[in-house]
Amino acid sequence: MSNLSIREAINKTLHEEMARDERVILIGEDVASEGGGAYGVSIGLAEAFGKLRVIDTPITESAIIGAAGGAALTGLRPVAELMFIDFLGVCLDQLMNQIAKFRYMFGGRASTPVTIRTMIGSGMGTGPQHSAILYPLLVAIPGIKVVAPSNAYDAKGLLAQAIRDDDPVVFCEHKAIYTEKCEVPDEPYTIPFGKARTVREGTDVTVVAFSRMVLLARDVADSLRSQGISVEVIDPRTLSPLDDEAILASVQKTGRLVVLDEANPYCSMASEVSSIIAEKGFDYLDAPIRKVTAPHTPVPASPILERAYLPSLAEIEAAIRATVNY
Amino acid sequence: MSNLSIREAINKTLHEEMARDERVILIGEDVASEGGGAYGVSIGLAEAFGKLRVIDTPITESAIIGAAGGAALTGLRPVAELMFIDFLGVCLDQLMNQIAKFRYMFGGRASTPVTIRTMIGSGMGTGPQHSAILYPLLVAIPGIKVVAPSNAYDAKGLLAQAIRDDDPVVFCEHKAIYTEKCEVPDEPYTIPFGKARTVREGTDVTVVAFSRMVLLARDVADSLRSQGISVEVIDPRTLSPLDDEAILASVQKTGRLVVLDEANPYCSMASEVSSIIAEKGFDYLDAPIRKVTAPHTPVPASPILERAYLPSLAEIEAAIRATVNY
Amino acid sequence: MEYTPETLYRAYRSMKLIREFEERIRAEYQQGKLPGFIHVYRGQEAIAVGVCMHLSDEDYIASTHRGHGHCIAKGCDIEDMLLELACKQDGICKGKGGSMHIADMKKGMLGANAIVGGGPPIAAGAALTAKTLRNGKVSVAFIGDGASDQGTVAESLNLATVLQLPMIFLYENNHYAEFTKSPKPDGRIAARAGAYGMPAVTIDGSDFFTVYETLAEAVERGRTGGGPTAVEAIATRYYGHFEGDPQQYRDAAEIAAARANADPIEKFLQDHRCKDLDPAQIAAIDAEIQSILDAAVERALAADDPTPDQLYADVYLSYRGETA
Amino acid sequence: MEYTPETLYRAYRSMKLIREFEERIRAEYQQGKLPGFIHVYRGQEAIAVGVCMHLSDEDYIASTHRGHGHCIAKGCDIEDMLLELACKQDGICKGKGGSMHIADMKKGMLGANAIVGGGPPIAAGAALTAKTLRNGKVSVAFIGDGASDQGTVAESLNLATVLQLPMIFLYENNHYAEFTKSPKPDGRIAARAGAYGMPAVTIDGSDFFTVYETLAEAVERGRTGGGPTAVEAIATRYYGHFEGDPQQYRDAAEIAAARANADPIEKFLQDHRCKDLDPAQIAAIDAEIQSILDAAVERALAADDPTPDQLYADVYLSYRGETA
Ligand SMILES: Cc1ncc(C[n+]2csc(CCOP(=O)(O)OP(=O)(O)O)c2C)c(N)n1
Ligand SMILES: Cc1ncc(C[n+]2csc(CCOP(=O)(O)OP(=O)(O)O)c2C)c(N)n1
Ligand SMILES: [Mg+2]
Ligand SMILES: [Mg+2]
Repeated sequence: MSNLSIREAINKTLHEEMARDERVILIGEDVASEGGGAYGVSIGLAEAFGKLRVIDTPITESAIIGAAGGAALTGLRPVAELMFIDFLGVCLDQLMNQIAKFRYMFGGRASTPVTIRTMIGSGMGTGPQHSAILYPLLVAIPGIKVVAPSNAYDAKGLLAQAIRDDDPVVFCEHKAIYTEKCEVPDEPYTIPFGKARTVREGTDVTVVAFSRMVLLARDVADSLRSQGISVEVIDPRTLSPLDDEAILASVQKTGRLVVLDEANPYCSMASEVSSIIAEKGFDYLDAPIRKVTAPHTPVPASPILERAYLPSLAEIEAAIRATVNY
Repeated sequence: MSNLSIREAINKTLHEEMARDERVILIGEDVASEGGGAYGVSIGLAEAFGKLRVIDTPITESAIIGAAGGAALTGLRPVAELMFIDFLGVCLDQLMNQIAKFRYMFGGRASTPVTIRTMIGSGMGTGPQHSAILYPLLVAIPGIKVVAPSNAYDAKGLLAQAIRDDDPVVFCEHKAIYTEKCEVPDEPYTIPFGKARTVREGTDVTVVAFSRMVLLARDVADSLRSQGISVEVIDPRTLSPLDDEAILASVQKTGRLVVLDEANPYCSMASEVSSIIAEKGFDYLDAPIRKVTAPHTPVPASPILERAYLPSLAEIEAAIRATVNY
Repeated sequence: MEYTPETLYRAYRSMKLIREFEERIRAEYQQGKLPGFIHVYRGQEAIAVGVCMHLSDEDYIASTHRGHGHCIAKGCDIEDMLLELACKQDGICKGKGGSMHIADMKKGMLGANAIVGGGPPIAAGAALTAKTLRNGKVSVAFIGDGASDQGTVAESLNLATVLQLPMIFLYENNHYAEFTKSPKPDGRIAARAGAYGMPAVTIDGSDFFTVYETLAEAVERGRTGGGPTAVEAIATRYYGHFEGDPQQYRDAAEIAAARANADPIEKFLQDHRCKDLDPAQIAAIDAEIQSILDAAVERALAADDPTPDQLYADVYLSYRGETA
Repeated sequence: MEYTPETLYRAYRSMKLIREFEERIRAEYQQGKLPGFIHVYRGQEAIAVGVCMHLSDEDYIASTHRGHGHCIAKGCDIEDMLLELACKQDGICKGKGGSMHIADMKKGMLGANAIVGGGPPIAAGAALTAKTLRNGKVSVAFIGDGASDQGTVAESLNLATVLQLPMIFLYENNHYAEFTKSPKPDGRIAARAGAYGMPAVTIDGSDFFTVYETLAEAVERGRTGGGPTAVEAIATRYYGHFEGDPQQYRDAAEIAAARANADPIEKFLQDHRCKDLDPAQIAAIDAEIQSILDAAVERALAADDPTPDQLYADVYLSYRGETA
């Protein structure tokens, strides 16, 4: 066991998986730079595996993502870095219409084992074009899987699974929690997709949270516990596939649900989870399902406005209390 | 009044709005061609308004959409054609990070009166890369409005509103219903955004449907009526803004809700509407909220599979019956 | 360059097979027996064949919406293709892809593509595999003149140059994108590619020999680590954009002239290098092609449609941990 | 070309204002007084100024993440810019845009842009407005050497050529994209643009006079219906990619050499055309700049932050029919 940050866990996993399988390559902008990319995640990889396997590219996201897909189709297992998920806009076609659909369009006769690592989220002052969440858009696309770890242990196991998985996976790293640490086994391991983690057990209300929101949910749960409210916090870890059953089982127990999502509200994961329970868990519900999300606005540059943008502990607590007291 | 198809109504509105305001231009691939673009929607416009205002472009969707946005920012009121919404993948950035955010990022000191017309939907044998719905992705983006008419009357009024609106609007035309006809006033008119239309009044269950699904909902409602089930069908017409209040008022009356959406299921408009009612209309509900959507698969080429892909009258009827009999 | 009779017969057979395949599907389509949309390659056969005769099943191509010629030249099975055009269960894509998505991994055919400009990044990826594994394979992206304008193509040119990928950008300039005549003078497309720093030439794409010889060099360059090449092959789109396009936008005279002068098969047969080909053997090839097509069409039209449950198959290899 | 003293003083003032503005914000940033990310333009001042001196408030520019120089040269108010860098309520974007989104419609400044390659399509749109309204305006897109690779830029080159837009593609080639040295030889970027069929030149971007004279011609071409022009201006990125970048990837010697030889203001002052400029007047300009900056920085740092409710304002002019 080592105490690792999410950033370190991801870096370590990349080292392990590249050592384990020489078909694994890393491709993206500045990934082979000495600093290890924009946020230092790929540090040391070019030195360890050479520039034939750790490949710096021009600023051409469609070509990067598409080439990673084409390489996956023909025998490699590429990990492509899309520096910020906000850049999906310049390369979505290669992901949505090509990579995601190869297998289906080609009658099941192709597989595309590509992993796309990307940074999501606000909270770091990166402004309107570098702070989006956007994973709902990916969850909507048949043919890809979407993962968003909230701690270093999960990051390591889920990234290893993503790289070894034979389907395309988008791996979403929240930039504001790269430094979060926890104990992580030294040896490689994988965590299966579609299995939620129960972060806190509780009986009064279920809180489903994604990515960074898991940390806020945990903190609120801990503080409410001392006030006699027992909150169950569930981190689905993978957004597609989603562990409906775990959520349903929890709501069956608690009868109440709050969903936290840093995404913009409409057609978000908060909406998705809520709608699943409104259909399959209706009889369990004793209160309306509340969603706590970012507002329907871009992410502002001002730190004060950015703080107002992000769901706060106070808002989360208020939603939980309102649900419990309903 | 004239009996017009949706295609004709759109064409007529383009004629009227271009005649009314010379800042309105039309830009896109093949829009000035004699056939009037891929599906004949822009027929006669180049002849009427000249090729300085009806502009054929190379196959460069990022440049088309971005240029339409830049032109809107500087004094024109462009209508850009994105031939199929599936091509969003090659131009999303200009819509999502540029056009949608100009006003916000620039502190409210800019407006971008651009309309993007695009074709959506399956049912015409256009296969996996030309049949998507994708509007949920647009609804999730703050700064743009999203419209999807289901009849010629609405198409005319909503398109006129879109062109005159000072915010960016995406206008989604379902290719399988272009030939649907109804009576349309000869003079220009606008329909405000965010106001749903009640297609059928009913008391047993509310069905919210979008775009082509409205026609299926109406047919099922009519057939169930003769069997003693009274279905209220609501067509929100605009997806962003969404008329929550009309839906809520209807559910308050009926106590039951089914949402129909041709989109893939996850993070769809079906999810969104369901989650709104699960939060704000919980006390009105007597039954689970059911969603009827396309499956989490691409659109297959085979006509038989494509038929299986599209929510059918039978599936819709079954969902309504299950909800009513709950 | 010297041509063995075997090479010449092979070239002829491949071009003729494309031609007859498409004439047959046009006829079936016009009778309503094939669903979807069909984009006919006629007039451009010398390109697909002149390129693919240099490639083995281990090499890669990424195709376009007008992909039948590429598929056939790369060796896809005719019957499986026809089954796919008819969207049948045993089609090469199990009926899910249709005309615009025919793909065959066993043949290095990475898919026709209904997104204009969608193929080149994928072909670059295949070339990256070849470079990484140092296995001497090459990858060809077919690109229309209209497609050449897409940003994805520019990005792929750049990536291929920077990474020195074993890749060929094969532009098929038929002067039309849908219903709009290209404003680009011949040679401009190659010039754009050349400006990235790769060898780039403009050639007559209706002449098999020119294409074949140009590609010999380009493929060799790719196989030996010399990086990418761009080839702009000028050709004629014989029919409309898709089957059923009435071509209002094109004068009758232009169409007649194109059809009269731009037939790659006629040109091939009249070339001096073909003067010793045996008419009997040509006739035998023609007959063989007809019998292949007769059998394949018959089987395809009679074959089983997919069953509705197949809608859900093959989205993922495994979504919720189930084994496929 | 003849230069009046007035032109020379104006050029000097504009370059110096950019320089001092940025040195000041670097200092404030290093002290933690400014939020977000800041990309410093130093070393490239002659480009922004040599271009924008040909433009009026009625002409358009679209900028990049490294946009301060463009904003100042185009006439954006210094105090409003500083308020924005400090993300204050009265900032030029009300604190919502920050350094990477400064825009000013009154000045024809269509925005800095945090998406590499985001600006050219927008600039093409402004040029389309000018062409449609036949008003003789021109539009300039600033583009980094890294950005020149983006598909959006290629598409804009093409659209501008086909529609003959009054537009200038102003490439600033500082040989770096973030932490990666460009593999492109000088001149390649211009060659790529030229291959679309527009005039394209490569020039010394550290020399004001060269930039100014090149642009005189390009702007004139645009205003008179001659279509687009591309200019690749070679320059040096004096500091790191963003403020705080330790530049591990660049040798100390390279940086020292760049700083020693590539100062556009030094070069300007030493040019023979400036030999008659009055040192006292230069000093007066310098002093004026300092006092503008002192006042602006003081006001910006003391100004009010936005209030949290402003988060919700200005997403739409009107979303649910409310009037703004
Ligand atoms: C991204 C995208 N934009 C537009 C289209 C619509 N479209 C299909 S084919 C075509 C013309 C392509 O022209 P070209 O590349 O010259 O190929 P050709 O049809 O001549 O073989 C267009 C515009 C598309 N399929 N994809
Ligand atoms: C689409 C996109 N890809 C990547 C980035 C990350 N990024 C920001 S600046 C930059 C380098 C830009 O280099 P260049 O265009 O030469 O401009 P310079 O920084 O040298 O002024 C990169 C890769 C981005 N902002 N947008
Ligand atoms: Mg063509
Ligand atoms: Mg640079």
